[in-house]
Amino acid sequence: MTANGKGVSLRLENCAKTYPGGIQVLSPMTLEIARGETVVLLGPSGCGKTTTLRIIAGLIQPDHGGRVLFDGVDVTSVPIEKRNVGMVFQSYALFPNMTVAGNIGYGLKIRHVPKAERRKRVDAMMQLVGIDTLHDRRVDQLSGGQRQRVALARAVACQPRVLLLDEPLTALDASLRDRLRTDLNQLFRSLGITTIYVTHDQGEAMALGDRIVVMTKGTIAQVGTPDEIYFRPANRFVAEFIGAANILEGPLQSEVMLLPGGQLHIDGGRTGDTAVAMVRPEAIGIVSPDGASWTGRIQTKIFLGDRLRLTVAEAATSAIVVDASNRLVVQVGDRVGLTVPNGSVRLLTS
Amino acid sequence: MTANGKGVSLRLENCAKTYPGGIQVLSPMTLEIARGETVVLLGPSGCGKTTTLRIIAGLIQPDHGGRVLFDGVDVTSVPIEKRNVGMVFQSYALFPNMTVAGNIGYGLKIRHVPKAERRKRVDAMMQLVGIDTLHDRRVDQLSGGQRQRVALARAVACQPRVLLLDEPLTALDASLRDRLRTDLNQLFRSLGITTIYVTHDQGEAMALGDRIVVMTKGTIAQVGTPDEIYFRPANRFVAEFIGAANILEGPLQSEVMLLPGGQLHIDGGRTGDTAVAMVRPEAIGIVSPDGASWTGRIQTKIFLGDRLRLTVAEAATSAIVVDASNRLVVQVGDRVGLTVPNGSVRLLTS
Amino acid sequence: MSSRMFVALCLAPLLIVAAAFFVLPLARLVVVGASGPDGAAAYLAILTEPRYRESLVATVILAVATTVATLITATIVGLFVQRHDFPGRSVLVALLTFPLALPGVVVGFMIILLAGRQGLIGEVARALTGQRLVFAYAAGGLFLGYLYFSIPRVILTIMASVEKLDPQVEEAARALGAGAWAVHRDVILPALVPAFIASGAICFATAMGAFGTAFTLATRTDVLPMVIYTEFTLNANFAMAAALSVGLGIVTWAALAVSRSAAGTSVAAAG
Amino acid sequence: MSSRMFVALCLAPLLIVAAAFFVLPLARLVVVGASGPDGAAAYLAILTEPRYRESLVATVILAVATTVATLITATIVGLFVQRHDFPGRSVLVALLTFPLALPGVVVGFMIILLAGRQGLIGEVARALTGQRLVFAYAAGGLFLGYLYFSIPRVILTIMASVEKLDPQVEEAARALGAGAWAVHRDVILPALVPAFIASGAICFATAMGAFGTAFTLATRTDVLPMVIYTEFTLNANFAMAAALSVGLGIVTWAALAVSRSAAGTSVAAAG
Repeated sequence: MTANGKGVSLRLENCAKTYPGGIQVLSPMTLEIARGETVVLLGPSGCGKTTTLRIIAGLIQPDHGGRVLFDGVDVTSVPIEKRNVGMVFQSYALFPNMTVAGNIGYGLKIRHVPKAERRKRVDAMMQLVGIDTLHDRRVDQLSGGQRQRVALARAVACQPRVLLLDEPLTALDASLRDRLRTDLNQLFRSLGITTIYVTHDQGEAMALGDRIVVMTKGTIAQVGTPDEIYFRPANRFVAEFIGAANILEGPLQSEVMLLPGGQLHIDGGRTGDTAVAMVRPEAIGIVSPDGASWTGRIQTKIFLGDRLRLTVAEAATSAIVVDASNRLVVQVGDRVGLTVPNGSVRLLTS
Repeated sequence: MTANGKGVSLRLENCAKTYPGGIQVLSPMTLEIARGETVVLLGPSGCGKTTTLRIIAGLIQPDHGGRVLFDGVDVTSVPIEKRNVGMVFQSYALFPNMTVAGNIGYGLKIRHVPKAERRKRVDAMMQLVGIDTLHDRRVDQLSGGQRQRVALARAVACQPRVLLLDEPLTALDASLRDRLRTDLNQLFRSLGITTIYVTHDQGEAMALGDRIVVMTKGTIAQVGTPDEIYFRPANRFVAEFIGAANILEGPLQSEVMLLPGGQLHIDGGRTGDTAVAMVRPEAIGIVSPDGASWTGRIQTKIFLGDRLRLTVAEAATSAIVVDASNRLVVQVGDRVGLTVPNGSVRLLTS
Repeated sequence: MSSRMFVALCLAPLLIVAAAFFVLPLARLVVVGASGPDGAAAYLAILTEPRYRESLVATVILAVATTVATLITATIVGLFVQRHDFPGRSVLVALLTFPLALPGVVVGFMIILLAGRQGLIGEVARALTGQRLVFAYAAGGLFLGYLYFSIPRVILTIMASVEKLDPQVEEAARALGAGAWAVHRDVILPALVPAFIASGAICFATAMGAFGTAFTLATRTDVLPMVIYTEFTLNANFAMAAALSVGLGIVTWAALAVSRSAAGTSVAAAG
Repeated sequence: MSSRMFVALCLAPLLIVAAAFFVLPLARLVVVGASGPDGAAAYLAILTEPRYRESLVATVILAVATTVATLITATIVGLFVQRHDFPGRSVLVALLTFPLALPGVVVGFMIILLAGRQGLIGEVARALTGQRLVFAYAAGGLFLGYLYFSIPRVILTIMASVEKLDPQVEEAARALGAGAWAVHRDVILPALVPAFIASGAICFATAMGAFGTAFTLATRTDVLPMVIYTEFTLNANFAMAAALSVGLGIVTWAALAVSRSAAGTSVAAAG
């Protein structure tokens, strides 16, 4: 490991971005990222996550008043070529006129690192990302997964102060994406470099991020660890964007929500008009309807291998999705009882 | 519903395909498909699934001796334009010079269906696939999901004898793919037409197929319902291709497999040299190591939202993957007990 | 940002020189066109003077005929060659595109060798009918010469377009019951329309202005470039020659502009 | 299968006719080249006879100079225009590409108006130095004329290539510490090499064979197409003219063939 525990702490201060014509793609945002931390910017397309990344990289200037600080030093007006950041793009963005080794060593060459030293570093990088046999290969002879590994090696070869990745796995097919995701996770842990990772895929965000910044419409919806975001979403947008979520609406009486199919206990609920609550599909248990306080009828049943995805009607105002054990035996049309363990229902503010 | 319970039964008899140069992409295969059934051909790329589909369509002739029968009638030498099959491609393959309605009505126009009747049928088709507002839209103004719906409507508009789909969802992004998969499922059920669906995605295969034909290297590895394929894979290839699988190897003593981390009970096991068994990640339970007959040490832990993916070392010859509840509290390095319910371990022949 | 500034500073002067190089002669041409005894009326003379008008009409007719014949031939050949694999295919493609390398005068020369006074066709015709067939020096020869010039270029464009066709679109049409004829009518030809527009316009513009071929062949027909040359070199009528040049330029430029807007900007690169 | 058969049956005769149309004149040209008093030695005369050899050398030098100057100018202008958005950009592009519509004789005419005996440049030079500057009729004028002809075409090709460049590749280079100069040297120019090869070859081939321009301008310089024309029309030396034509064709054809194999077949469509 050549770059253990490297990187800077990072602070975005009041960074907004308005394009000519007055379209504000990013509302003023402030964000603090610790040295060595891996932070994922997650959101649907157009939410401003790539704009944020490009402001950190120095490819875009924030609107007047916004500042970018690396280890407390204002770098807002430093151009990208002087910021020493590593970038990885969805399109790989390799240099087609150079070999694999030429690509990885390009940053070192620009920095006039002597040839022998350069070769050593390039070899170490290739080992690190697992492409040590591809040294003199031409870039267009590589598979998508290999290309992205080259791009990664190239980005970390100069020991950047921060590593920036913009949807690096989106162009790959599903099985390759899974494998590379695992390798990325190990790489980030072993490099220990400050990393900002942009994606629209919540699975990637969960697997890779120490913290996740959920964005929507140019603003931050929530910042938190994967399990905070999943179990305690700040609002309905986060609840529905991260994983699958059943949104329940009904009147509350002390700690009980009244639903078409019965009653549901909610910790911390207070009597009010209508409350909105969320429960995850895998948190709902299927039991016998006899004596159950909340019941419904199986509407559809799809076997997904590792689980059985059921939709249950008549339980709430709209159909509810339940992920049950793949061993469960039920038929479409069956009347079933639904149970939810304490603490698995979360009240939403909006 | 315009085409309820339509379609033919289908039989492939001894169909092989050898290309000039002697490369045999498909070994002789025989396959029977009932009227109205949805069968998924599933396998990695190059396994021969698309070749099989194209033989059924009439785009490829099987090698001498192979026959294709529709409702018992030999159609092997009938060209595709006379077979009355509906085809849907990964690339959508819409006619760019026609409107949405023009595309959907093309088959009817070729059949000289009068204009008024044609319009009625086209409208019904658009309703069916949920694009009834796009009538006069140009094809290049549509999103990927809309394009594939147009392609579907076009393929079923002429009430084909069999509907053939070649990776129809592969070009779409993940969230769209999920939504269209659900809609396809409903469409297939409501049309009731004989359907052959080619994919490399096992999730699609599980969700859509009445039966799945798993193929590899030009041969059929297994034919069965989704849950037969998942729980009782015929061999190691099927076990590892469908879902995630832990492959355990060790000596058997009557119904117990001896592993580095302890002992595992296997129904129907007999004493032998070395046996190979499979257990799914979600079938393994995490318990206290005290008194457990099989133990290991947590090596990595990734929170995936709806579950916790653990790898457990020291339990078998290689690390074991366990999908645990997302509420489980464990730390990397913890020693844990592993339990597997009866019937969840399957001995593999190879 | 800094990269852009750098480029702008380096290139601005060069850009000014380049623009002047292109604009100055053009401006001069337009001015000279109105500098003769008739002033700006020289431009009107293109249409009112029978000799000029007739040569304009003849040129346009010839250019349209060339374009249509080229498109038809090139489409048939391009489709066939791209879709069928047969022994000698690459030799045939090399032969078909060899005329690309020949300048206009060589093409004109070849047409004379073929259809001129001592030409091959004339001799064959005499042997068969007792009468020499000579058409190299009139519109027929010019037409042949232009075809010889245009067809290889257009074949290449059509072949490239055919190669880009999605075979699955044709398969989809066939699955819907369309036979070979319907597939060509409804799928293949419509998909080639942008290529037709682009290469047709270039073909037309070339035929309007082709000079080398005309010079050797146009002894019995007046096409516009020849008239310009005659006015300029033999009659020393600078103003009329300039006016005719501007007129010719506008017609061909309009053809290219229309095709470019019809087929999207990407086609411009094929010019 | 049946569709293919259908097409094959329809097209085979047409293909034969088309091939004959292309092959016959070529064959005839080659035969005539060896039909003079010297026989096949006429082909040798291209290199041994000083007049022919010199005109071949002059043509090649001129074509190379034109190609190099065109590529440099067009790259600088193309990069600038494609990368910078400024008021009047589309007007500038229209102006730069207007000469596309002008045939060779009009270009020649414009150069004479500019640098000829009564030309603008001559008058400006006389006002400044007392001496007229006239270079329209020698190699200088021909060079200018060819540039005028080639630059617009090459600018369009370069602009299309620049448009296709992936901006993220440049951003990746900048992230690695490359300044504007290094980005141009290591990323942008290498990515344009295929466009350089393709348009350079076409530029070279055009300059080798351009006739309209040469006819009006080449009164004091001998370029090969002019020599062919003279041998053919004035000296009635059919054999020598044919031999020279074949020689000229081979040189330009080779340039195109080399570029095509160097840049991949897709470039052929740009011909």
